[in-house]
Amino acid sequence: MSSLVLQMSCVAGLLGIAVLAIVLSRAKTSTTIIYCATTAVSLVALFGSIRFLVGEAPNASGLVLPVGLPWLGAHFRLDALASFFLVVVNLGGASASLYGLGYGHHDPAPHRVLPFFPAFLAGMNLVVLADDAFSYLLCWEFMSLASWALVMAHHREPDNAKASYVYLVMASFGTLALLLAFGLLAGPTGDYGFAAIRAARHTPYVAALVLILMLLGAGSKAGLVPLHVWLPLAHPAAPSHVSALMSGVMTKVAIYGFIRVTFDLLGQPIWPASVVVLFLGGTTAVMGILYALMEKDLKRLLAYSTIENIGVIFAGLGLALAFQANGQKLAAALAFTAALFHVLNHSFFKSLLFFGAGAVLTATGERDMDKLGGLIHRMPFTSFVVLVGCVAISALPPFNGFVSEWLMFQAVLQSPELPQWALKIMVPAVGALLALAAALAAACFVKAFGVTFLGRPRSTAAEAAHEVDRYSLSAMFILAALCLLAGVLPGLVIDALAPITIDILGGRMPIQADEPWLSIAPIAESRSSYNGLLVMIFITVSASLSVFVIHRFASHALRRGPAWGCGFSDPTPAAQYSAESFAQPIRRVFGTLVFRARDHVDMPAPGDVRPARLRIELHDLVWEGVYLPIVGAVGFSSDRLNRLQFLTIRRYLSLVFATLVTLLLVLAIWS
Amino acid sequence: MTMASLDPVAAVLLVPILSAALLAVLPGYRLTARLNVVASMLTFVSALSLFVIERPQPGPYVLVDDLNIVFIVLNTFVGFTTSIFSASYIAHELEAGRLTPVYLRFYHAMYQTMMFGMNLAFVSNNIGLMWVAVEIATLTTVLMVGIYRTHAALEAAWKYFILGSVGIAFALFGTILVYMAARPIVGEGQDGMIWTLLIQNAAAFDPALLNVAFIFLFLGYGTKVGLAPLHAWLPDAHAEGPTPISAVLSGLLLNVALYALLRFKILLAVNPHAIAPGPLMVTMGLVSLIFAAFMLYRRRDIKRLFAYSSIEHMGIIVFAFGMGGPLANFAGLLHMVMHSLTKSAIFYAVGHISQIKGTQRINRIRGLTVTHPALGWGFVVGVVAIAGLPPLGIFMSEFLIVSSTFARQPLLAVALVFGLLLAFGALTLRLTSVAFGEPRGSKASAEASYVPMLAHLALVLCAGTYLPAPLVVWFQHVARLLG
Amino acid sequence: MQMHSLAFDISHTLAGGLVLISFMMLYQDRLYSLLNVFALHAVVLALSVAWQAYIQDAPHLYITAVIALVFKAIVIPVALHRIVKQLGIHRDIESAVSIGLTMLAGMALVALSMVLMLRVTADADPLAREDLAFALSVVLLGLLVMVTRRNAVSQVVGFMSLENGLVLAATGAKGMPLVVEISVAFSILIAFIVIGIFLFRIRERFDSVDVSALDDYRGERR
Amino acid sequence: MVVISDIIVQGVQMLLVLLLAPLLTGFVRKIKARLVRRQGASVFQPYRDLLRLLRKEVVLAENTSWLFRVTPYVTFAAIWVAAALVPTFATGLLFNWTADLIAIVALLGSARFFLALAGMDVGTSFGGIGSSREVMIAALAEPAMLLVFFCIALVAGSTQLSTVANFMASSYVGLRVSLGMAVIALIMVALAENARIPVDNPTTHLELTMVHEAMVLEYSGRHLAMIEFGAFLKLLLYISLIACVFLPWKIALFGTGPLAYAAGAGAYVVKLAAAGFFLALFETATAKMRVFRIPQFLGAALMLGLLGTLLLFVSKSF
Repeated sequence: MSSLVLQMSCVAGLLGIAVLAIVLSRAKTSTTIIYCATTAVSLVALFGSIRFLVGEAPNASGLVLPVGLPWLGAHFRLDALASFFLVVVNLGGASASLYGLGYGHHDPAPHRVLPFFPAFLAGMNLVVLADDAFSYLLCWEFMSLASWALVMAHHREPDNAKASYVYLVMASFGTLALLLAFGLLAGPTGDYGFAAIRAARHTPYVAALVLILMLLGAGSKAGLVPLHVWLPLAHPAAPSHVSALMSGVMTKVAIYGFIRVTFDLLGQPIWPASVVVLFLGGTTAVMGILYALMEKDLKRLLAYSTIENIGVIFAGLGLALAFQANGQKLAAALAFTAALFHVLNHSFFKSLLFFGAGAVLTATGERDMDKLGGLIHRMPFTSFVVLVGCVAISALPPFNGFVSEWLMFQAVLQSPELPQWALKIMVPAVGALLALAAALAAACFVKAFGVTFLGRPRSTAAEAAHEVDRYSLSAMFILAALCLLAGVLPGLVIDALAPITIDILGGRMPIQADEPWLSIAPIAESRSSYNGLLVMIFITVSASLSVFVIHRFASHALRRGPAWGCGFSDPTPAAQYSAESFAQPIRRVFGTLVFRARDHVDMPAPGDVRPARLRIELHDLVWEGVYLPIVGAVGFSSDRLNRLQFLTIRRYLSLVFATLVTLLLVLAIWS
Repeated sequence: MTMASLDPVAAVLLVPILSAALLAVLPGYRLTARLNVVASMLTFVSALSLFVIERPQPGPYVLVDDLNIVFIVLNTFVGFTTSIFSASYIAHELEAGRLTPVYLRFYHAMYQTMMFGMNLAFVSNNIGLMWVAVEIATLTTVLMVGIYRTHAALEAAWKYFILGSVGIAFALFGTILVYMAARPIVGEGQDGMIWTLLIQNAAAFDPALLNVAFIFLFLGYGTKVGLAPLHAWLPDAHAEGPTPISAVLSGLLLNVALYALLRFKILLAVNPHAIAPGPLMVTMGLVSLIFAAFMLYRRRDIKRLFAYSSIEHMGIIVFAFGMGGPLANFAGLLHMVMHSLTKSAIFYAVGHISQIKGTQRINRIRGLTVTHPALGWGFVVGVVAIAGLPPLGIFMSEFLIVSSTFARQPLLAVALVFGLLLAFGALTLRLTSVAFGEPRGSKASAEASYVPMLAHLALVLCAGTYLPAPLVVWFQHVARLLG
Repeated sequence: MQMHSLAFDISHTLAGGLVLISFMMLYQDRLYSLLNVFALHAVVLALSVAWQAYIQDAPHLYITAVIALVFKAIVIPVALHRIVKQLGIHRDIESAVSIGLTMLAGMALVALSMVLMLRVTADADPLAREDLAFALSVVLLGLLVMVTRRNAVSQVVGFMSLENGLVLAATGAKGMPLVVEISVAFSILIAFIVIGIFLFRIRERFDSVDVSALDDYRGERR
Repeated sequence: MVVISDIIVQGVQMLLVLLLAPLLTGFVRKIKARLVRRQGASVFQPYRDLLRLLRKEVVLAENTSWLFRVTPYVTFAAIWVAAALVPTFATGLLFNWTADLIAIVALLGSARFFLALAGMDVGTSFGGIGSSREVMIAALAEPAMLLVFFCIALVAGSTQLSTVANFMASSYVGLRVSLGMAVIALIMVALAENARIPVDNPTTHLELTMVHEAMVLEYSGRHLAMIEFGAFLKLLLYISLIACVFLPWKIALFGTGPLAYAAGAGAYVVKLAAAGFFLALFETATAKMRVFRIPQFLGAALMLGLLGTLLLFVSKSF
């Protein structure tokens, strides 16, 4: 009980801070005060939830407040799953607040951020804690609303207006889908409590419908293709620490909702469900990272890579569904753990990377990678931590990204045990998609880091860049350290996740603490094992060994000279590879199919002095194929109907007359 | 005023009509405006007292029951706040010279007369009297819509008048038919029109007559509710009249007509052989919702925009009542109350906005939150509320309507959700352009009290998160009453 | 409530007459003749109301009858004649739908109202039933006139005939209270409309008073 | 005591691969030279190259950062560790348990990651060309390799190389279609990953055709030495990988005394020689393909890998 009370009071504290922020919105010191307060509260909540999760046998505790639906009240509940996501939320919140302590001072309009930032945090906490449909949706929409206001913080750029609009409409779409789902679950009598829903038996028809609606609702918030369109618009538009929260944390809250309903409330899943989820997850992963590769705006690139990671997580959940549907608890636990682990990891490195992007933004005022470059010389610390983030998100050992990826593959390798043929074939194919996504992710982040931080500066702004303040740096360093920690000591995380799998799936992975040398073995060591710590030690040892040997026995003379470049000395930084040119090979390979990409080269005739031009044509097929038609249809029909605004009174009268006669006719025929 | 303490029902009726007479003769803006406020407040207080004192026995003309007391209190409350708003609004209009003192006197008198008409419609136990009262309210609003005497205003008033008259005729015919149906059972004369008697014996009425009657009543009062395709008068009347009147139209008059509809719905529901009014109401509700949602996209006049949104919400409410059942009815009632409060708050905001910016063209208004933070954010909250976002009241009712409908009639719920999403898109589109972006238009600060607007929004916000238990019990009882 | 057949026949004939005259209105294509037909309509209404007053021995109905006679059969038509002259509305009515179609529609409407009303269970007294059927058809026909005529005056006429239908129904409803008040209220309403037409110089049709005019002011143009 | 011996054996293996790697490359070069009727340099030439490079001073381009200088060591270390994970002459070595096939792919991936970054660091167009093409190739090669390993792991029921090797060595695996596909796919990937013909030409210096070379164009002195050495190791790694998985002939099981180890080592050298010979033969027999044919080449590998994995179920399902 006490943990729940603690969490709730933290939420209350956050709301109080929001009010406080409104009160002293114009005060000079408000930024410092607010962010300090949010940091403190989030830390408290974070440690509370960690204690609950890893503490002795987390047992769920409930709480009913006399608000919300009158005859129901607002139910809140804290169980293992919720506490895990609380860890994610509050860790993101704490780091973002810490970052904001520095970053917030560069904000042109702090009074448009400060009130909503704590409210946003509170909203996310509440969604995770809510235990009845009404409170859940209320908090969910409250969260969307707060984040919308944050996206609107820099409302003077016209793009942001569009971004926030698309975001709000998509969010509302998602909420309505969830609303329908809950309506279906609650039934005509309307018992909206999760406990009641959990207890009720649901027919397969209902289960399938609910799953689809959840994929629409939670998927649109999490950014499943093709519902992802708002994400790359909205996330970059917000201030960077908010972008970090939206990408790193809010999408996770959506995933929490999906898990809560499909795994917890619906009870025993049916295997066809997993096919859908697997398919969506795989495609989302690959599509998302391909979008990211085509992108040259740093923050948009990060947002797209979020879509990719969401895809990976959903693939993991799909695997878990598949195994659970066939009662293979161990494999299900493995896949589920992999998914949750990836949730945690992604919240680490995506926040880190967005912080880095924010640092670049404050240092140079640029988000366009083609105007950046060479920052590694001017922002050494930032570039170092961002490098760590890039390595981690590219799923390279010994960092955390690799571990969850690895667990995911181990789960894929359990597919032979599945009885259904569809799944037998589907799972390895999804594994291939995941592998492809991972490789492309590495390529994408080579591009991101290489173009932004390496090479020569492409603009004066990049030349004049300077290192950012220590608060931002410390936030980033903490996250980087966490990336490494989770990478080298995965066993601890896996064991911490065990209570959740026991709660939700009724099974768990073997206790990793028993494995020798801190290595992890999902099934058995003979099958597969990995030891991040040793790998890191070996790499460092062998690297330092070679360094030592060479500097001991070989020359360490060193001379700086102009770049050789096969004799082509290109004076202008413009001759470097840019973001687009770096992506060119991959655009040639994948883009022609996925984006109908075309390179239009306008080569002047010999003797013509005008420069040659290369124009790249890309089509976002999802946007053009799904959303524009909808917009067009709405516009068309409203134009048609709008004529009714301009009729004459006689025509209006005839409308009335027609209605009357029709109704009378209906009556005459009917009764 | 002594009567007010004696008999609240009488007060609810007498205070407005007497003050109307008084206001008609009294000169001077300040006095009359104040008097207007005071009178409305007295009415509100006496309406409130209906809760505490024991109710009068239903007489031949007057009836106070659970259903209409909700309406009366809401009505008098919004009437009260609107009178405060109109005081500051009208002051500005006088300065701007859009109104002359003569018309002002007329305006205040009409205002109280209208309040009288609406209250009478609520408390009347006699369907004929109710009809008369509704018509009084309508005709007074017609006159007030035309009060600016501009071409546009006259046009709007004229349209309202003609369409309204047809509605009047329909309603009357329906009423006559109900009487005809009732006569063989309850006997001739007065009794044939007394609601309480009708409802007792309705089971034995001739269903065929009741059916035709209901259709006429539905169209007649539905015209006032603003259901598409009978809505034509509504947007222009809202857009061209003085903003307080727009607020009252959306917030109250529509409710009056709705109330009449509900009465007859109950009557029909009692009779086993008559048609079920549900499908009819559901259809018209959906049509209005979706139609209005589409219309929202092409609006350029901010008041017309919200007039159409009123049509949309009336559609939702009628839909909910059409669905019936405890949940849906509860939701319908809640939605009606919330919509009245929210929409009138929005119109207060819009009134100040259009006075400051000197225009109602949406694309000439931008960046309100920058130039007028209080007004701008108030407007934002209002629109967010009307768009059905939490933690504001309309979210709760929409939640109940949609979820309860989906469990019973999935397809209907999908259509409903479609309409809601459409409307949401349109409203937020306008919201972003009006409240945010580079400021445009005059930056003059408004010398107006935001108290009414903020009060309404506070109520809506509170209702969205916490409904006091007695109110809930009340609503649930009424919901059961509505069947 | 036994009604001996003569009384029944007379009121029946009168009510039927009203419907007939409504039909006559439908095929008038001259303004003045339309007005005259309407005057006739009002006279017949007055007669039928008076008859009702007599057989129901409800003296207050005589007031209604008188109002109908004086106001509708004399004052309004005359006023409208004036307006037509003063506003120089030209004499023939342009109708939105061809006369033939209108007649057919009228037939259909009458049939519809019969179908609806003759369902009424037999124990309701036949007179009321017939009356209602006729009243309903008069109402519908009046509305039909309103929507098929492009001319303000003829639309007013349509509205008034509709309202005659109401009065017919109300008087037919035995012992119905407030009938007089209602007829008065309606007469005032109509007066308003007529005055409105006169004041706003609504010449040809309501269409000239069209909302698109509003948009010159408020920019609601497409 | 056991641990000590383990560490010793492991150390032996690490040194062995270190020693053999340049020799293998030299051998391949020699064979290639002989095949085209050239005398060719001695098989020990790579050692000499390395030593000479180590003695030379390093010339850094002005713009390069610390990343550029760290990369050679990181890549070398990563590849070396990966190589240490592959059982060469004996299975069940100490390191084998620290990581599995997937980890090996990832380690090679991180080596490539840093190399590509180093290519970008200089800020010349060549580095860019190299890196972008390298990652494009990798983006296809890695999944292909992973699929091959899926296939193997599904057969052996493990991703643990020692277990796989033991399984392949001991039990009669039988001739599996999917394993055949897997080995072909793996060879194709190996060619791509080691920048061999037909994907890339290790000896070319024609700028526009080169991929790997372009990326490391700016390196010199000891840095270049480390990178070259890394490349040698990588080649060795792949060959021994193929060897230990697909022909674990004579490979010593864990804990079978020195004699078995010696035999295993002998067998290992023989395998290397054979593989090197076939590689040389293949390279001389084929021509390098255009850069944008490579995707199709690797795509084919990917398909083979996937097909192999799917066909497994066919062969397993009865």
